[in-house]
Amino acid sequence: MSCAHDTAEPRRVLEGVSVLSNERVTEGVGLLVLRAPHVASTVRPGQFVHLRIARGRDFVLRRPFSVHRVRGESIEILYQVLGTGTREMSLLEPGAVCDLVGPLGAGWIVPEGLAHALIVTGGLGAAPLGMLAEQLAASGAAVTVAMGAPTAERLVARGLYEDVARVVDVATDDGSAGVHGFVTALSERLLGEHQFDVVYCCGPEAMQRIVAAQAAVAGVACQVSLERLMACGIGACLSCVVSTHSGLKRACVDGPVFNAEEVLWDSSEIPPKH
Amino acid sequence: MSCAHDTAEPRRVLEGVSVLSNERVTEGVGLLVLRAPHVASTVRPGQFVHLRIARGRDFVLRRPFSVHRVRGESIEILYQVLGTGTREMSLLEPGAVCDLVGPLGAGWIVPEGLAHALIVTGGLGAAPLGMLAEQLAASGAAVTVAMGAPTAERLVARGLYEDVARVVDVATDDGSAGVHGFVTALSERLLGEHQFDVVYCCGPEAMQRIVAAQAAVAGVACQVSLERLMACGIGACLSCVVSTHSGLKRACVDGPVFNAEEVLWDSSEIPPKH
Amino acid sequence: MTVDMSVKVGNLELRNPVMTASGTFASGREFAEFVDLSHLGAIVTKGVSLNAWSGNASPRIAETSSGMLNSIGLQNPGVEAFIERDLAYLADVDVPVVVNVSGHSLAEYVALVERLDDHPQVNAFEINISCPNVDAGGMAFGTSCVPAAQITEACRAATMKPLIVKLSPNVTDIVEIALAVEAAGADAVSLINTLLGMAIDADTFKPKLARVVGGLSGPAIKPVALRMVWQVSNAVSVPVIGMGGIMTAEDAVEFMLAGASAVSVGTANFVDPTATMRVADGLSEFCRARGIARVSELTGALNTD
Amino acid sequence: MTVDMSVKVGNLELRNPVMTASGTFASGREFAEFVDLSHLGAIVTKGVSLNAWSGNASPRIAETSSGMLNSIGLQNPGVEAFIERDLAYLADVDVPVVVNVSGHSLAEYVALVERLDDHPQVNAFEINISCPNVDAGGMAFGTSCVPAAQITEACRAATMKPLIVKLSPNVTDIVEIALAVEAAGADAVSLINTLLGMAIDADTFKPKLARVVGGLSGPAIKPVALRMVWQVSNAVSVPVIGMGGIMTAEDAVEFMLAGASAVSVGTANFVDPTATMRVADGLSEFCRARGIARVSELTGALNTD
Ligand SMILES: Cc1cc2nc3c(=O)[nH]c(=O)nc-3n(C[C@H](O)[C@H](O)[C@H](O)COP(=O)(O)OP(=O)(O)OC[C@H]3O[C@@H](n4cnc5c(N)ncnc54)[C@H](O)[C@@H]3O)c2cc1C
Ligand SMILES: Cc1cc2nc3c(=O)[nH]c(=O)nc-3n(C[C@H](O)[C@H](O)[C@H](O)COP(=O)(O)OP(=O)(O)OC[C@H]3O[C@@H](n4cnc5c(N)ncnc54)[C@H](O)[C@@H]3O)c2cc1C
Ligand SMILES: Cc1cc2nc3c(=O)[nH]c(=O)nc-3n(C[C@H](O)[C@H](O)[C@H](O)COP(=O)(O)O)c2cc1C
Ligand SMILES: Cc1cc2nc3c(=O)[nH]c(=O)nc-3n(C[C@H](O)[C@H](O)[C@H](O)COP(=O)(O)O)c2cc1C
Ligand code: FES
Ligand code: FES
Repeated sequence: MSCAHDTAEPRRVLEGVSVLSNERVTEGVGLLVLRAPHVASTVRPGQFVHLRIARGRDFVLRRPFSVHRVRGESIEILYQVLGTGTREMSLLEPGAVCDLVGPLGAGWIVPEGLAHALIVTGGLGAAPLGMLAEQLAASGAAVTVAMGAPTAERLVARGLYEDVARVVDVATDDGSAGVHGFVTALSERLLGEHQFDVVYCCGPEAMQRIVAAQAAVAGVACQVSLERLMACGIGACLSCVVSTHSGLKRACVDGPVFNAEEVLWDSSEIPPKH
Repeated sequence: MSCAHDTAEPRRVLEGVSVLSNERVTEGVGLLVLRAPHVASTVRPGQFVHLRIARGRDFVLRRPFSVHRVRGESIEILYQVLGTGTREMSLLEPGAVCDLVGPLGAGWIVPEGLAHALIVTGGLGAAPLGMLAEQLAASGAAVTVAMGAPTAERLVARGLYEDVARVVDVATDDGSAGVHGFVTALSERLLGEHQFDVVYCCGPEAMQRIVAAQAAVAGVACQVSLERLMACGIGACLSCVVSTHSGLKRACVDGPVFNAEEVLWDSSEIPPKH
Repeated sequence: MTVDMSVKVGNLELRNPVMTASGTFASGREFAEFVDLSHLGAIVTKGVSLNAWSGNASPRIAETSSGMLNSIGLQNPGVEAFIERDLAYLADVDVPVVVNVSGHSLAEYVALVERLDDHPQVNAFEINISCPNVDAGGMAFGTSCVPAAQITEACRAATMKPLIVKLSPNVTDIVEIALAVEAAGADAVSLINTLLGMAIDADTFKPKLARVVGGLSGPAIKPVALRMVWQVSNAVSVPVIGMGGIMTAEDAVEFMLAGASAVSVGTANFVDPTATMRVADGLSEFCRARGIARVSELTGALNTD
Repeated sequence: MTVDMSVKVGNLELRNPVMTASGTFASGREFAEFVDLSHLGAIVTKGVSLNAWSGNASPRIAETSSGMLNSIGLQNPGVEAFIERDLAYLADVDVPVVVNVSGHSLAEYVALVERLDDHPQVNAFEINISCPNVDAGGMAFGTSCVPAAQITEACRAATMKPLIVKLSPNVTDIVEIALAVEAAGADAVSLINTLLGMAIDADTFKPKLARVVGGLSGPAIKPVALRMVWQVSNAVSVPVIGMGGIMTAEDAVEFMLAGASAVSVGTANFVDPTATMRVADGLSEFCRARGIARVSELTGALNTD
């Protein structure tokens, strides 16, 4: 797998956007649809936008969100309500205007001739992989998905994956859907059963680390998407560093997608809330 | 005229309110109607509410506004867009919820047996006198009004006064309605022509000062309503002091209405914007 | 589960850790319609001086981003009027009273403490050596160790009641000052007073405050206040009363984790006259929800590894 | 009416007064898609040191009310990489370049200035003696007069280029430090660097920054910054570069009225990558609307009576 990003990065802009819809998906999760023509037409799977949720000086920082799907001139953000910003986000009404900087970051890399990909998601980790799954399927590649979440309802975007993937295996912490337990049990089994060209993984960092190790054992290339606190989102502030074998990298421009074997898993991950 | 406030002050509360309507009245002026049952049922003319315009920590201070009129469970605020808070206020939509502290302050005093009152307003000074004019008229007293504003359109609440007053004389800076010039020319003439029991005055402090002097010359008691920057609105912080013959008084509890002869006109007024 | 909300600040026993910040709550009367004063940890009165002070010219406040500036300048009618009006009122309220005292000179501080010392309504003193809004004395006493220690020592000699010294954040090293007043006999330190700031009206080219500069308070200063509470509480052994931008129970928790034994709610009283109760109730609920039996367990419980 | 937007900061001639605050704009390249770099007053680069520094552990930032904390800790690849990558990039950009330099010791500062001095892309130096995020050196140099003056003097001897000294707000008396560095040969002072602060997560009982403390920036600190710019500009005769929470053109006007000859936009770049241009354009519009022919007329024009 090549590590360089094959095409030139799309131009990053400050884009004024408007809210087309903002619906509750499940407890604490919403789907925000924004009219954002520039990002919609240029974004690549795994890239993100840096969203300014509210005017005023209360929120000094933007909030980074992956683009989940693109439809025409609109982009979809699947988000979890965690803190002040996402709570405010859940109150955005259709017609509201805000702005974002995007598209940002280095997305998933699709190696030449990919035939079969394994996608492993944990919780909201399903968000940044939606667009990738769609594009892989459209290109004729086989896609197998392993999804994990605390409960059946929280298997967000399951519909999207079932539409495009050959197989969607699920695991829930409470057993309310699929296997009772962690998604890492599924990925371990799937890696043993099939021959994949690449594993794409997103979810809590601890889970990504395990999947990365499983892929390494299986000898399959693995890409992960890492979350870091981000001030600028464009590579200037160094708030989002990730330790790698080639030194400190910025998650906002060198990532968020990293080649798993490059990552020095460390303690700079964002601790999960609750 | 007695200086003490005749009845016990109504209980001050922190009241959750909702926006019933918020309409533009003229360029830069709006009328906000709030559902506020407690204040509506207890407020007296000349009192004010301390409004929290937006949640979040952006606005650390509330904003004081006179109650212009009361209708059932709702109160009306006539406001001018001046700065950040009132700009935000002009964006409030019906259904929005906020909160206020009120009713606050000492209102207009109606002396026993009042027969004929002169009300003098300058610009938004028409706001805190609306409820008073209505109540005086309802009690059978004669009300004469002198209103001033930059232009005809900015003679806000003119309709209210015309409904309840015997005479409404107007002056505009540009001559677009009534006399070309300042309202103080009207008040001077009216004080010469009629015998008033009291003058009620609100407007820019420079104008109130002139009217107070005119009333003193005419030997008529005069009450003015003074604006000061207010943090607490309930007498605790001492940010709103007014110099009087009996020392520093707090505009939020000892005022905003003062007996004009008590006031030591000084430089602590809020300078008019632009 | 009921949470033990009581805390001790030296010899001062408080029902709960939530006090009022001096100058933002008068002597309580103005807030009696909004909160039950007897449910407060303590009332810290507005600053009082020996003689009447008229304060600074107006305008005296300005709003800033997440904060406000004030240059009230300790306007107060002097100690005799304070005794007659404020302490008399507080005699009927079942709440510990901390009197915040200020002076233009060491002698004034001492005379004031002596005058108030045997008054039964006074449960403790808070010595304000950190007011940025008076010309003589005020912050000047609180920004270097020697005068800070001298005032503390002199007040200490004048009273057996708990002595809290209120520190200024406008210093290079607040720990040094805290250690100096501790050595001089302070039973507790309270921090922070306001940060010296300024606001300008770009339209009129004028300062927003008549005095030009004033004290910054509110959520804007919370990070500085937390840092100082943490530094000081790691250095002194007397209790620390933390304040600066506390608006919610979580804010209060943060100050306690940083090392505060009690907290004061200041500017928040202006936004929400029920703020003290909201914070106290929220603090108790915070502990209950987490199975914390005594609120005092929060003090210094910051996990830094 | 066209407004003359040019200003002089010592020998440095700027197209307009809007500079970038060190550490918030990298060396400009990251912002080139958003603003025309050649329209800036100057680019002040991120802090550079003699050898590579890896900075502090993550998390390195935390949002606060109207502000943010950072504890980046001057992560940078060292001066050689800086010359190769950043200065080489800037060679093609028509904009004055101010290099922000840091060291763990006086010798490091001097070696750094010497290394960069004859580089044609370097138009001036900004000596950072005020970084609160490094253990050795950093702010320690900037919080007392003697080391501040020593570093200034030593750097002065190492270069003829304009020397700006960046001051720390975490001091009792910033005027004293400003006067000391002026006397030691600084051509200008810039202020303020960040206020030392801290944030705590009440949920986890942990500090929000791995380093526990960090530097507070953004609108929250503007009142403190304005006050210091006003105090310093009234005391020194060298030009003052003002910064701290500038988000809009009005904010920039306020700093100039307080005495700044030029301003720097920092945290605002994170919220709005076009902030520098927005401020510069707004400043020109502000002057035009008021018939002010030269933006430099704003400097010190505060009306305090
Ligand atoms: C590249 C990238 C893509 C992301 N995509 C998604 C997505 O598609 N859906 C989704 O729900 N979440 C996503 N996140 C996480 C999302 O950014 C945070 O949940 C969000 O910023 C929390 O904001 P808050 O104001 O509610 O939380 P608060 O805790 O109040 O925020 C305080 C600060 O911490 C930051 N922060 C808090 N949690 C996180 C986190 N997990 N990651 C990054 N910053 C954080 C905030 O941005 C803010 O600066 C992504 C993060 C990154 C870095
Ligand atoms: C008792 C009283 C009654 C009032 N009644 C009315 C009314 O009925 N209609 C109306 O339009 N206005 C009224 N005002 C003035 C109104 O409070 C201000 O116009 C408003 O606070 C401006 O807020 P802002 O955020 O738009 O201005 P900004 O300038 O952004 O506000 C900054 C700060 O200054 C204060 N402030 C600014 N101007 C004034 C002012 N003129 N008076 C008091 N505080 C001010 C604000 O409250 C805030 O604390 C009254 C003022 C007082 C004291
Ligand atoms: C209007 C006002 C008046 C104050 N007066 C005093 C005072 O008299 N004595 C004193 O020690 N502190 C005084 N302070 C400082 C506060 O007690 C407190 O230390 C500071 O405001 C920080 O807390 P906060 O951010 O919660 O307001 C005053 C603060 C304000 C805002
Ligand atoms: C992320 C970040 C990094 C910074 N790095 C530096 C630096 O390397 N050198 C320096 O002198 N100041 C540094 N600063 C301070 C800024 O240059 C500026 O002085 C401060 O942030 C105040 O301005 P602001 O409020 O506009 O951000 C940094 C600030 C931030 C927020
Ligand atoms: S968020 Fe600023 S460098 Fe990545
Ligand atoms: S506004 Fe606080 S005393 Fe009047």
